[in-house]
Amino acid sequence: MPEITYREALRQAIDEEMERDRTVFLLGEEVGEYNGAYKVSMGLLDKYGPERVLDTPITEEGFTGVGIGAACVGLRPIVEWMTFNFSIQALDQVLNNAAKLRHMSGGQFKVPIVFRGPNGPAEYLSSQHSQALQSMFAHIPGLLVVAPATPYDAKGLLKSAIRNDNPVVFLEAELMYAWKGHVPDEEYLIPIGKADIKRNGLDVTIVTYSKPLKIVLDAADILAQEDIDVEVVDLRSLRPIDEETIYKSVRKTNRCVVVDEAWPVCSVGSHVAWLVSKNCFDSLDAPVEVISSEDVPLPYNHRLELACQPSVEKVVKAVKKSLYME
Amino acid sequence: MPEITYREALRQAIDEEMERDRTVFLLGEEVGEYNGAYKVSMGLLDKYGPERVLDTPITEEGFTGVGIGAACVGLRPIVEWMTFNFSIQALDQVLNNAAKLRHMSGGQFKVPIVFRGPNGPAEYLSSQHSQALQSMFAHIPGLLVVAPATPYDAKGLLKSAIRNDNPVVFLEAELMYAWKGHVPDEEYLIPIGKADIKRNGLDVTIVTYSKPLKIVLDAADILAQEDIDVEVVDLRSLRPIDEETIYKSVRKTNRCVVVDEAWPVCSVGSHVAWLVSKNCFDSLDAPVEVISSEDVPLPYNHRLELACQPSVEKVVKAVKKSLYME
Amino acid sequence: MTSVVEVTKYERVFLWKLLKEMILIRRVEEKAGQLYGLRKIGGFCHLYIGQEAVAVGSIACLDLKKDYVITAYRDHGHAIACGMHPNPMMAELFGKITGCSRGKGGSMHLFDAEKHMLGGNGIVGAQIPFATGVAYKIKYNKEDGVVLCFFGDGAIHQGAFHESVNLAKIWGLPIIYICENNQYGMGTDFRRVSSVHDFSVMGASYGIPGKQINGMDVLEVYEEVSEFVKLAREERMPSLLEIKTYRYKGHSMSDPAKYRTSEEVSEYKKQDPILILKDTLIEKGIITEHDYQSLDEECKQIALESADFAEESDEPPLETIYEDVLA
Amino acid sequence: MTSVVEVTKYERVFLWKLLKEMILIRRVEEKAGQLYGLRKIGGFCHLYIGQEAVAVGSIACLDLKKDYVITAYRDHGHAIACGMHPNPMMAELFGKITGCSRGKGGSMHLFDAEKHMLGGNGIVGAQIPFATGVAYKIKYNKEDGVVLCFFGDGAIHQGAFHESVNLAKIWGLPIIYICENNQYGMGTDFRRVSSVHDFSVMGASYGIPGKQINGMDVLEVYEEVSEFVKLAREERMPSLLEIKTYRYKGHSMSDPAKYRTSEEVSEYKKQDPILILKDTLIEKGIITEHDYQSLDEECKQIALESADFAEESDEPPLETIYEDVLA
Ligand SMILES: Cc1ncc(C[n+]2csc(CCOP(=O)(O)OP(=O)(O)O)c2C)c(N)n1
Ligand SMILES: Cc1ncc(C[n+]2csc(CCOP(=O)(O)OP(=O)(O)O)c2C)c(N)n1
Ligand SMILES: [Mg+2]
Ligand SMILES: [Mg+2]
Repeated sequence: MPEITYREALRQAIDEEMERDRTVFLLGEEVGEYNGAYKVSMGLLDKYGPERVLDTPITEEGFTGVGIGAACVGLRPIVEWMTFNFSIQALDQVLNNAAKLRHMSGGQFKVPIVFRGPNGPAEYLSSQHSQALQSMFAHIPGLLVVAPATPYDAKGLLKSAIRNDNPVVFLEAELMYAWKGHVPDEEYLIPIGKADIKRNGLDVTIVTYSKPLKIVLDAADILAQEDIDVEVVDLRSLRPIDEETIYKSVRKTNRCVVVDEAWPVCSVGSHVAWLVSKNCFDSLDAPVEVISSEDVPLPYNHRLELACQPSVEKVVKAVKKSLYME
Repeated sequence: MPEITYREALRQAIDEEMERDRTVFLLGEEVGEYNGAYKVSMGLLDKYGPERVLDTPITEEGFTGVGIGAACVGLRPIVEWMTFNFSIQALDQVLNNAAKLRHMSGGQFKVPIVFRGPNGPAEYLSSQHSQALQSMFAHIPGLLVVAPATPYDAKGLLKSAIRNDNPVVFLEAELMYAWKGHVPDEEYLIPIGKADIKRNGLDVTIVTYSKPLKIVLDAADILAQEDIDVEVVDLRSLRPIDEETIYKSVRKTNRCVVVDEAWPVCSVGSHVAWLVSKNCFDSLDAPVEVISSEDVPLPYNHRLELACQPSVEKVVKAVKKSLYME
Repeated sequence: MTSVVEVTKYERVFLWKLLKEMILIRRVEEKAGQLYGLRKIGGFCHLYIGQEAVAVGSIACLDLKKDYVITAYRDHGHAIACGMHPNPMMAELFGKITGCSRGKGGSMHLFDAEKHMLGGNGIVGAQIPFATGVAYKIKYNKEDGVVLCFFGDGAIHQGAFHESVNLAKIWGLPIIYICENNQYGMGTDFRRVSSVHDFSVMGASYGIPGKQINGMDVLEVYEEVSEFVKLAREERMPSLLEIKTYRYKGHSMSDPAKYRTSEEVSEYKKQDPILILKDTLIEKGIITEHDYQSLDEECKQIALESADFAEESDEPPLETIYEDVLA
Repeated sequence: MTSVVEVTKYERVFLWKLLKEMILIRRVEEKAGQLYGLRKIGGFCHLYIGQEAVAVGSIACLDLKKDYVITAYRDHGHAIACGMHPNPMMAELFGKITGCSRGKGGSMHLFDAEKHMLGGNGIVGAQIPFATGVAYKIKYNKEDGVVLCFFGDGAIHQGAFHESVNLAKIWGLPIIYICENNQYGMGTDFRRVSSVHDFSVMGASYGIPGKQINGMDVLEVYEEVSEFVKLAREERMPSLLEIKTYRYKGHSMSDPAKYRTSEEVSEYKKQDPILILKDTLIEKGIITEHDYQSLDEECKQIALESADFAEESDEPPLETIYEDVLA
């Protein structure tokens, strides 16, 4: 299996789906002539032309709404938000149109649209540009929300998202674009709504998704040296959440740590932690721990911004706490 | 103590603070000549004139940003959103300006502004107009968020919000405006961040806030007839959450039900349920139950919209479940 | 008052259709208003009475096999002008399962995807980017259609409008933005919140044509809008029309409308769009007073039947709560 | 090339100030660019080189005791033109505790509340309603000030801009909206995404004056903007200015700027704002080449010192994470 980057996996998914289905098109700032602010759409304008790879002005609300309108009459737009920090300008369109048009028309519309782009902190960008905003989207019924952490998952899930007849919010991360992983040459799809066990273990379940997966796996390696056997559940989908896979794991390990890079309050992290607390009540030998970002806007200074985010050390510590080891 | 409506309590709070401090002003759609879409600002234009009671065009992003700018240079705006359903058009200004200007300037600004209006479903309004969006705001560091459920709390908290030097999101509800309660003639303030025990009990703690308080108290009455003694904690503030008051109650009752009218995923409700699950782990005799709205957009049909929301029956059932009574 | 347009150039059947649609809208809405009073209908119910010529005259320019209509929450008139039957419309207002939106949407959310009536949107201005996207689909598929996007004088200040018009221009989309200026956004006289009082000048910011049109004369609306439909269809040139009109009723059923005088309302009622067309047609001998009366009777009957249909229809079953959320 | 403005009418000290500020901006930014290469500075760093005449010429019209400046993330030039010292600015770029924003904001978030430089905003267009609110405060308090609100050619399509201008007009706010058209929004030539190519026409949508101004000649900027500052100050009439300029560097440090030709860049460098003023002043005998050289040396020295200051400053302590979140 060839090893490719997360960025290339996304590009392949878009390319293959655009080739397969001429109703699929891409729009957003700098997606065309510039080949994408983060180069995800490299080469697509050349291949598909300016009507299928559409450079927009900086008007998130406007072009997101355009995508939604086009989706309701039979096209399959992929809206790229340069980053999710800017998606909030388009949130009204997502919340009140994309997530509701099917409902408030009594099922007259399908809304097959993907909203994608990098989410979460990169480096040295300060608070306006360093936000992990998935919890706001995961809150909204009428949407699907996915957040793959490997090139393999990214490609398979993006292809599923593009083929799905519902609005799908697809969360990437700038710092993941260069990550590498094996991706088969043959076509494959990954179903939305299925978590994946990224590491098997018996002692503690760590539930995570997206970029923090890497530090979680690193922490698991360190813990393994101390004979602590961690199981890692990668959610991949945040709406719907694959509850069964989580519970099966926790009912085996009896302990759970959730690692999420969003702010803590009303987050995917605390929600999953409650689900586990409630549904594995009789199996849990310790409270469910949540490692999230600190509950502050992210500072520019690098040492501070790292200190605000989940880290290997914080994960190791939380796992030990759930084992009453300190 | 005179008995007044929730609406009148808000009006008094605004009036008293505008009278006390000339930097306080009110802006929003229909707040002036129309006396407010829900008549909260009745009479204020006449009393304070058009510069302090400012009718705006329908441009939520624009006038919310205007309020934030004015706040940073010394005024104390109260921004009325006709309903929170429309606040999402202004969310970028709240998230990226109001909640961050102090932070990203290293503390150079205070941002004393209140964002207020009715939140949550009223009746027969369908999905775009029936949203309880507090969880999105409670997620955001840099904001304060309050949601009083009685005229007394509304007045005391709104006065505190107006005097606070931070952005405060203040959640009301259309169906609460006509609710009545005793409010003293003398001036008083209620601190932001303090929950309130609305009923003392020994068997089960119900944590709730805003409009659902009424059904929770009704459910408590019904349960009392079956000798189930419910304690009701009214959060009042959603950011910060008064964790100590909740834990003290749950450590006494050993059982907890959270009642919240928002959608369930990544909500205030599930967040509080996790906080209790974790911090009262050793005291809990049953899993924490959450009664929320169904995880769907709210339909127009009245029977359906009621069925989607928390109800007395659902609360009674959840309390019994937490007592393993069914 | 009669129309300034030379009516004799039109076929009788066309004129009859315009008249019938306007009367039907009015009678169905009057019925809805009455049923609202009886609490058969709840929530926000925004009547279109007084504005009928705008929807009827402009939608008459379309071929709804290929063209589309999108509007805001004051949508009864547009729905009927698109050919939606009053039965599923009234049933929707009642929240019944036979409603066009299965009782999920109510008055503000009328849709008929087959008839190309795409809403019915409750967020002021939110339909404008959406409509622009529908126009993008037409271009993308190299179709021949156009989109009429309706919105109020209150909506024109929304950023969503401005972002959309720029997109339509740079991409060459076949869309006509129609600002129905009924003078008020809720209780706000548009002059109090608008920098300019002739909105059609705003087209210049986007290099597109703009025009102010009298919206009380359905034939004038038809003639003027036709020009811009042609421009959109043939040259992919978007345009901005301000159609001046007036709503006789309050903003919604609960609005006492104290922000205007009863003289102002009576003044406008003198230029009633139905009366203007009726008088014109009678004057020119195209119809008789008797024709008019029996058409009116027919429309009243249809309105009555729609109320019966709605009344007799079933409530949606509880489990439909979970339907129509995802495809 | 020399200025079209008759310079002899100005005092030498004023001309010297304009020249010095432009040179200082350039030298400090060149230093910042160099330090970015050495990884002393990270993230997005948007240089203003080439555009100096816009900030310097327009802010020179202000009295910053009562007037205010608000801009976007390309803010180094405005900060210096407002009189911010390069030391706290450079320290902010280094993320040090001595930075103007205590290391929390970085390059995009320069603020000096005392000097009335209110940012530094990273969300395209988000500063425009904010600036409009600052102008509302001036009116509310019956003060005498004005606000200069800067934004890019990329920002002018944002709904936030359009909503703001309408508010400024209906409320009569003393604000000048300045679109710094440097021809590109990131990699996008403004002509590709703009319906009109002379943005000043957009004022007409709001009944306010608009004007296109050459932004490479600092004196022209000064003279033109002065007129509109006067209009805002004396008549509470907002205005929209498009100041045509050019950025020599990429959008940010990481942009190779392949979307334009090197010929285009050299063409603009011939009308360099510093050179134009320098040549004018030498030609008119107001300064000598030697004066210029020693001023340049002085500015280089200040830039160097700011780098030393930043380098030697402390990192913010970890516990400052929880500071500056709430008052
Ligand atoms: C974004 C948003 N803000 C506010 C409202 C509340 N609201 C509903 S209708 C309306 C007035 C709209 O006036 P106009 O656009 O002139 O349309 P008309 O009602 O006259 O047809 C307002 C303020 C809303 N629905 N959406
Ligand atoms: C709302 C929003 N969308 C997208 C971006 C990403 N972005 C940052 S700068 C920029 C280009 C802005 O161009 P312009 O307004 O011309 O300013 P210039 O950089 O030329 O000074 C873009 C798209 C952003 N910061 N905010
Ligand atoms: Mg109107
Ligand atoms: Mg630019």
